[in-house]
Amino acid sequence: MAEVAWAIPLCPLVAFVIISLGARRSPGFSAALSIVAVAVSLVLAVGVIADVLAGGHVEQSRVWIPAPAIAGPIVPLNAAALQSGAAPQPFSIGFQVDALTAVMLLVVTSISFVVQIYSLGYMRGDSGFARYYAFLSLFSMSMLGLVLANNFLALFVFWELVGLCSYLLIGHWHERPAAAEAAKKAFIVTRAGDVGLLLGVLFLYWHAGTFAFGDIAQMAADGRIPAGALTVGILLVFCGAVGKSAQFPLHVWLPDAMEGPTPVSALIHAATMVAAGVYLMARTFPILEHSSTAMAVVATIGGFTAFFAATMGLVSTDIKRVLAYSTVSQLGYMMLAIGIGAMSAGVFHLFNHAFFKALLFLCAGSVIHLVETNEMFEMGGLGRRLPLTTITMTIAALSLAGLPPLSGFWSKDEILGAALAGHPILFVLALATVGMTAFYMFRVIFLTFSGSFRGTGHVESHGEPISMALSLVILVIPSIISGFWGMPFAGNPFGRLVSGSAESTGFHPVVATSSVIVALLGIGIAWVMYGGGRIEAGAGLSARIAPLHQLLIRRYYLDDLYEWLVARVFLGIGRLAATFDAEVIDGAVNGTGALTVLIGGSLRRIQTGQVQTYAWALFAGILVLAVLLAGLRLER
Amino acid sequence: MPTALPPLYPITLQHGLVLGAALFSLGMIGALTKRNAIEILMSIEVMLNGVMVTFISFARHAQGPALGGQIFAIFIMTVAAAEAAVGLAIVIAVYRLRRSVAVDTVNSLQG
Amino acid sequence: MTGLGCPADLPICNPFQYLHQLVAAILGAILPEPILTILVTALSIGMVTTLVAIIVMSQVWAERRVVGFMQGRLGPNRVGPAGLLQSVADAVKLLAKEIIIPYQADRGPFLLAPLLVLVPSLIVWSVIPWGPGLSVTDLNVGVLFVLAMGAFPTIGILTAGWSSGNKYAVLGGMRAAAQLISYEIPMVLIVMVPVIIAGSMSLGGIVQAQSVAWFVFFLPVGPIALLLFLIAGIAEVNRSPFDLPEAESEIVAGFHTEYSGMAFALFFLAEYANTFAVSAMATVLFFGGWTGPVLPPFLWFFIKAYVVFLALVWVRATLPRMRYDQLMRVAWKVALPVALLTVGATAAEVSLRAMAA
Amino acid sequence: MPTELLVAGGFYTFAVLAILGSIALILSRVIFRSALSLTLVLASVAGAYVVLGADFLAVVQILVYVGAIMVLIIFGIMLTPQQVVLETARDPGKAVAGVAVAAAVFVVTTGVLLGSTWPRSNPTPVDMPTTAILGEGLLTTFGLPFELASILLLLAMIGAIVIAREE
Repeated sequence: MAEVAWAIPLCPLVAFVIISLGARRSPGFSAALSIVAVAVSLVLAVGVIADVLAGGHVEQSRVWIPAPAIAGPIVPLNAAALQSGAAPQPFSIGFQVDALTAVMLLVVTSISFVVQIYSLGYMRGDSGFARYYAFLSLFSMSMLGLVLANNFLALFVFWELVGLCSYLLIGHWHERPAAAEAAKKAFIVTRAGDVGLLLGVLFLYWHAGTFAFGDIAQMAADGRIPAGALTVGILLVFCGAVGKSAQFPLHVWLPDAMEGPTPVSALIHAATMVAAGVYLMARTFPILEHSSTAMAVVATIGGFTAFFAATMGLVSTDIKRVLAYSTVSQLGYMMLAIGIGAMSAGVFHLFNHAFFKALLFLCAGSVIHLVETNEMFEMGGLGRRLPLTTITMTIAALSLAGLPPLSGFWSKDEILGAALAGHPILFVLALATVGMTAFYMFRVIFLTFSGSFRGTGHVESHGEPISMALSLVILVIPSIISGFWGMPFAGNPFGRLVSGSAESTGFHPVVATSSVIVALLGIGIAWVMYGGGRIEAGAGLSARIAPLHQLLIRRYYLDDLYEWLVARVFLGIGRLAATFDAEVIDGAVNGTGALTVLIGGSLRRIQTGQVQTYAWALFAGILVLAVLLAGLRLER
Repeated sequence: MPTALPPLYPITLQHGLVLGAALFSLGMIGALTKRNAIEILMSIEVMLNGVMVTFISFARHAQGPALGGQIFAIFIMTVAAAEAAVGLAIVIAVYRLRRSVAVDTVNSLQG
Repeated sequence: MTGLGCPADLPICNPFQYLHQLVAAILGAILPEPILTILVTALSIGMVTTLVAIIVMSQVWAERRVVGFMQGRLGPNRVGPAGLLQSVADAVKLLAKEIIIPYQADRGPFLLAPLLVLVPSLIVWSVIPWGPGLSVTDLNVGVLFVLAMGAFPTIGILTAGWSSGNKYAVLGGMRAAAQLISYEIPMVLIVMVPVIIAGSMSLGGIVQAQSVAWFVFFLPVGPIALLLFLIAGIAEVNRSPFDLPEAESEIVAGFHTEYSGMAFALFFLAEYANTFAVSAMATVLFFGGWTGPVLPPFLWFFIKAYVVFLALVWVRATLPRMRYDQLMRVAWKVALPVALLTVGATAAEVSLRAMAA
Repeated sequence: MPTELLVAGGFYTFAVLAILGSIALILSRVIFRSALSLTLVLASVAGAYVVLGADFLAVVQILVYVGAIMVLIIFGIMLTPQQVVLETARDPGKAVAGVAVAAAVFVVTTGVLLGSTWPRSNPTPVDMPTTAILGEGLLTTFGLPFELASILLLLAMIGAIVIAREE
């Protein structure tokens, strides 16, 4: 099955093409087509993972641009690389299937599948229904292609496609100014990171002469790439991951991306967009691990982001924003894991996180679908109206908080254990984050489901639509059990599969105990403050620490800083450039035009309008040419 | 009457080429000095005939039975016929418009 | 090679060879070789020209008599027995008359025009095979040569029309030119039918290809091709019902309005030479040329050609003159498409027969 | 020897006639006489073709040029009747310049033609029926140009009709 892995992204692509070409006239058919396509991909992905479990590994490449076309001065390898015998390889495009890819395929196809089913109910009656499904298909295709790519070049192409799709989907309700703004913000902010990625890819090619992950990793292992160059290159690549996975300081787009439809948020947060950054770092881990500096940077940024985002999650009153901060925070965890060398733990967390985060979003969507607001202070008491949502969301929140035996516990524990082994400061940060995560998640649960309804107007309880309910039920299962795949008591089969090593990390009783205690503490504080849907205690506390609260509410003023940068600095530079363009460049262009007119005006006098004069000039010209050629021949 | 050309042949390639060049140049004089558009067309026909003589001389003296030169002459003839048809149509249209076929009165495109 | 019933040693059966032998016997000793050949050729051409002149005189008489009988009158019967010498008398009269050159005329072209019309008509006769080996020369492209020679009279007629300085002459000349150009196209196409069947453009080759069956019996295209050939041929030589260039009811006498005396006689001669050339070509292309039993080949040839000529006379006596637009419509909307189809059908039939064989 | 003389005599006769005709074409001030001179040129060139072994082309030359193009040109002359006589080159400078360029072209061309060594100057006799060879060439090697030439003719025909048609 792994040999035909290339067909996995092809199915959604076909669906996208057919919908774009005309099936969009029928929304129902478009949706069915899209769901069937992703279902086929899901089946194929299951087949692939079965193959991989049996030890399969496939890598196929095909030449895209042959070497002669890119040889020579166009792609200069640096002198050192040339001396080490590296020659420019042809640009090839290909796919590979290993454990990492297989896991990602499974995650992407299953989450896409569930989200698409969920959207049947959530998006019912939307005017852009078919378009929405077309872009969902394209989104899935891009992400699947991304995880299948076996070199940086192909990866970059799909990387950009993912960015494009997220732009299109976040801005699905583009007639809303906020959605359009959010889409632009997501696109532009991630683009800032993408510049780094592109530079990093080119930089690595400059030194290694190839785009293939495996080849570069091999050269890095052999020490054929200078250590400094390796660090610079991989950190530039990490810039892309920072943008895509919303790490500090490029995290600002993700909370705003909540303007998109909630299922899209689920997809972005769980499987496609933000997972791409973590996947990229996991994929390049064999390169990364040869640079301790880069490792330290990745770990630090990851740990800091985890903590930093969690603090902002403490105070947000928008249910989806809380989830968004939690995503940023959890992604920080994953980066932290990769940065400290526990790559498989990071991927494991990504795997588990995908399911329960998707579930959380779908539950939030269910709530929002009912009350038509994101503000938690206008909810409350929804537990009786949405019993299924309440149960599933509570399970997902427990999983996220890291309580055994739910999936989140196992991966989080593995990461904490790895951090404790060598990075005590990061361990402390991570442990604090665990507590904050538990707190803000249960703040959400209490504010939403318990107590009485605080909003205005009458909310009609109609329960969850069948497709949405089905999706929740489907997702709650892996949210509970997916952690067992990486259970240390079972020898951590997941970790061994992904990292490819035989040894497994052991169980850390101390770490597990402390993290569970901290999590329970967080839940307890949440209960004390918000239990039963009360909001007064929280309000009182925030009034007492008003400056800090304000800092968190204003998201550390980072967005304001960026806005100021854009409004003042960039626009100032832009105005300068505009003036330069209008005065100097346009002046030169206009001057050229004026000069041409001037010359033409004087030259037009030789246009007598007499055909015979022209013919005469023609023959005279031929004559001169003939004489010149004859002269040349005589000279020779 | 003999129907096959004799192998001994006093007329060389250069004879035909010089005849072609002479016709071409004479036609050129006509094309450059005549005022009547129809006369210019006729002069151009003379020039084309000069070219055809050249091609046929080459065909006569070239190796092999392919006769590429004569085929080129056929194409030239085709083009000449097309040129005459379109040229005369233009001349008649211009005459209808301006009551004149003198090329030096047709100078609307003067710069 | 000789045909049936004509021994090669008889001078009348092989006149050119006989002429050559005669000249060589008399003058061979004095004259060097190229001059001898040129002389013999010139004498052959003279012979043919004389023959054509005699034929034309006979034709003029025959046409006038036949048309006369067809129209219920006598025709010329005063000069000589049954009016046989009428043509001679006409010729003498024309020779004796003054050639009037109008004041407005362009003298050189005016005098050149009749020659431009007549000479090519006579040159055509140098390739028509009277009998086996009986032509001045048998060209490989004989058929095309005949058609090409047919192009010069057009120029001659236009020259006559323009140089006369007479508006009727100009109109007649332009009519003639338009008519000739229009019918040239179906003519060239239809002549390709026998060429395709025979696989040769040499007139002798075409005749030999008909030793088994005449091409007019090459069904179904043969009769259609013959009909079209005769229509186009009549139009080419400006005979009734296609004689618009000299339509006396509209434009006096067309392009030769201003011609008199011998100059007019030359046009007259050319017209009949051309008419008989069309008959002869029809004989060569469709009626097997000189092939036939018992009689000497050249006799067969003249009999057949004369029959065709009489058919043309019949047409002239029967049909009224067409209107100009009808003439053009027939050429472009009937003759041309039918000719194209016929050529295509011929090619198809020939290749089918070749495949079947 | 005798045929040699014939061939040479034929070629020189036709060549001289063609050149004289061209000169008459240039010098004549009456356009119709120019047209007759052109007819002479075309017929003489056809004769030269016969000497040069292109019998089919000679016949086609007469058929197409004399039978069609010349008639068209004379038609054109007759349809533009107010221009029967036009002063040749009102501007003597133009005439001098034209003749000078043409003469220079002739000198240079002839110089190049005579000064070059041609790969094969020895004449090879061609079997006379060139028609078959030409036909085969036109339908095989030169098939595409042949079709293009047909399209060109068709377009020229349509174009001529459209341009000259009276509204």
